[in-house]
Amino acid sequence: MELITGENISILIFFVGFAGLMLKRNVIKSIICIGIMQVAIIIFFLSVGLSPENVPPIDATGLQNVADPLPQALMITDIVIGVGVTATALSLFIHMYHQFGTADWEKAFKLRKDSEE
Amino acid sequence: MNKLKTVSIIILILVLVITVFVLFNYSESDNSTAEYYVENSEKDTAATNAVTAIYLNYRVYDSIFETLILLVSVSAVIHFSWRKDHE
Amino acid sequence: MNNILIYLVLFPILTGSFLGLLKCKKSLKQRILTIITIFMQSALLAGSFYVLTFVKNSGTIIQNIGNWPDFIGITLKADMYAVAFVLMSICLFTFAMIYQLTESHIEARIFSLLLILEGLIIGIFVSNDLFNIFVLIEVATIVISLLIMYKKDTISTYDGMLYLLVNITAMSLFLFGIGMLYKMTGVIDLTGLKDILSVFPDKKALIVPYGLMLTAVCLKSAVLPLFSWLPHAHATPSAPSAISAVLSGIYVKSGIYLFLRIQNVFSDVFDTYFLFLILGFVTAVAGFMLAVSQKDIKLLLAYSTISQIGMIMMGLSMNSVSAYIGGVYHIVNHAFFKSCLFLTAGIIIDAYKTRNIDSIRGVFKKHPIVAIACVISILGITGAPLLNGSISKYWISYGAKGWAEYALIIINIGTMAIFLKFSTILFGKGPDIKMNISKIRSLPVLILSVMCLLGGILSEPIISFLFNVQMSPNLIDYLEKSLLFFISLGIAYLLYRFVISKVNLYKIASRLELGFNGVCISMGVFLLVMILYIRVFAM
Amino acid sequence: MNDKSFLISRFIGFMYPIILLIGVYIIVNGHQSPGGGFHGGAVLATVFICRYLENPNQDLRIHYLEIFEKILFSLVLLLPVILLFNNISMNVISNKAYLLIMNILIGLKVCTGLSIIFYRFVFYEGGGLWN
Repeated sequence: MELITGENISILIFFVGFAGLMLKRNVIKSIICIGIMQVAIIIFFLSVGLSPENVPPIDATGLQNVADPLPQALMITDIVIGVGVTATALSLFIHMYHQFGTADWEKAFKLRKDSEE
Repeated sequence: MNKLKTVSIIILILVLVITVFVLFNYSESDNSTAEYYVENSEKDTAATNAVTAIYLNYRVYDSIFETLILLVSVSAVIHFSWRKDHE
Repeated sequence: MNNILIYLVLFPILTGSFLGLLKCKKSLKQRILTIITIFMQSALLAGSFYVLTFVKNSGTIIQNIGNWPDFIGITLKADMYAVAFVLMSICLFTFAMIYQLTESHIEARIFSLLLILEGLIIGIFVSNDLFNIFVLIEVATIVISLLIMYKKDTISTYDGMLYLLVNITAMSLFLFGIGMLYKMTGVIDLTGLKDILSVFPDKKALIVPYGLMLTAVCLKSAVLPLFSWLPHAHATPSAPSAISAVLSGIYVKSGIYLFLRIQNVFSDVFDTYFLFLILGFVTAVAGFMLAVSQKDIKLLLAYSTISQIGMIMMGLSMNSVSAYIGGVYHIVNHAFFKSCLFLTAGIIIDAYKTRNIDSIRGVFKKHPIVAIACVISILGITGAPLLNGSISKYWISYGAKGWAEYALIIINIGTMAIFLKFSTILFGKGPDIKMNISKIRSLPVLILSVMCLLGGILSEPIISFLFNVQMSPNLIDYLEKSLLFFISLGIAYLLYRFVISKVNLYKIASRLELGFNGVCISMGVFLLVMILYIRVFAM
Repeated sequence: MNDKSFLISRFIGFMYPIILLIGVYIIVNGHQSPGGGFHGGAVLATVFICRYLENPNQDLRIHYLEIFEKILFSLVLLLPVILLFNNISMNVISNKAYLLIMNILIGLKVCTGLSIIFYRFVFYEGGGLWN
């Protein structure tokens, strides 16, 4: 089976985003990495059972090898969730930046621990 | 210590990717639900675009929570972008 | 009334979104809010009782929304456990709202968010569609991250940011698992998945989606390596105590409920009971060790939630019916006494204006009602005889085999050590500050503690009412267990007297806390360990 | 702050109706051609963003938009509950009308939501001075 399919690429991108989450200490980069994982999931869903000669599912009641409409509908929901989550996370980050003065996870963590004592 | 941490994480990620690829050989599914949507989405919901038929008629329960998430994230943004001189 | 399940979910969300528009004078606003909440909660209670009786005599309701054929639309499924949890969460939300009504400064927005959260939690308990559960949990995450940081003066954005980002990554893993499952089976519905998976030819391919979904669910229900985000989210200074009661009492339970549903779906494919038995025990031990070393009251309660969840996880994965029912009944009991403890902690913090456990003393003298409620719920959580904690712990240990029995005793001793430390705030001579606690404020707390008492005394009728199962503990065993209770109480007292109050555990505990990268690394390691364990042992 | 630049306002004056037209087109026949409420709403939100580019100092009255959004949400919630869940007999015309109305409601709601988020970000974070 050929190697470059939608699923394999999306798995790679997903774990690239996951690695970014683990390695990067900047909060904005973590939010971007979550966005990358979101995109990987969307690619994965859309390439379920996809072949080059698929026809878009519009006005295709009798046709052959039509693209599967269900993942596309689910991904509309997932994109809007991505928008909502990123907007909340960014506005929260601005608040956090003004409170702690740093965009670094470790520094913010130390500041919060000192403020707790 | 930092160097060790990054190297170990990169190894962890590589092992994860390899295991996912190795274990990921599977049989394609005879996708019965997809055929149903394509065949009679025009009949049930009078929408030529099957995707709109799904997210507005078959799975409208999801779309309700879809719009709810927008409403809640808007009120979250308004709540978090509070300014000191606003009160 | 065939689609009552939909109304149960959507009705609070509709009133919640309208409530946000309420802009009027303070006294008028308080009256309107009380009327709306009382009307709403009584309607929901009546609806859930109707559904409970309906399910009791005619089996689980499976309802396709819009009556499409089987796996086409979204189906809602209300079986015995789901309806019991819905009833539990509705009456706990009622107490949280009554408590919130007596707050000094009332805003309509917090009630609208509470109602929306209530509708979402009922939706999570009742839904039978994986993608729908994913959407509901995402909306609940954003609502909770807003509720956690509600008080703007003592806002702690770090905990809220950590909570939001960790939960969003967990749910991305969950969605990736759903995608893989959909690719293999073409179905998103849980019942459909269960039938297809039991005859699925290639079991090896199922390991990765199962591992991904389990990591996400274990993070939501705070299993060992993945729980360090939970206590600070539940006990942030900027979260009103009604919210932390709701979070710790109910929302964590939706994580465990998800664990139940996914284990149920994958039960004929893999058996990971042993793994979760160990994970539950280790979580419980880590939970009570960290709880004992906390200085902040609410943090102590939040960490003790984690140790209780560890015990529930053990009960659920002991592969015996009585332990399973014991675990589920402990979920219900834990919801009651933990939210009662959180509400009392809220009252005490408002009265004493401090959260440090060493500087609060003499709660008994100041206001005895709250102290009595506190004592009853402490007895409940430690499993004193005649209280609901002892019944559920009795059933979990009834099903325990071999080493699990002793593990439960160790966990119980740990819980007692925590609440010995917690009960030091009750006795002794407190600072003479005037305490004006409005009667209505201590009402919900009192009713909750009475419910803990009732849950213990008439436990057989309650279990048969909630779960349709006849379970009556035989007397000799129960007496032996209560004897064991007093012995372990003595051990816990000795442990507390000589070890805990001497060693400064706080320094050790605060070093163990993980930052955001740490949680993600533990998520990756957990995923890898899960996949390898299933591949080698549980095939 | 950044004052009005001549070039942008001339060009936006020209682009403004075209974006509006595309947005409305995507929303209205969402059930025939690829598109629908969510996509069209996002395109319509750019109309509000053009308004910000037009005169960056003028804020949007967020309060009314919020009320408008909540009313739209309750309509989006009530319509399927009334029509679909109580399985009223729906022929072709009423189905098409239902889809059209739902698309328009969702489109307007997404447009108001995104523009509120945009204005809130611009005026209270970046633009508005945070002392």
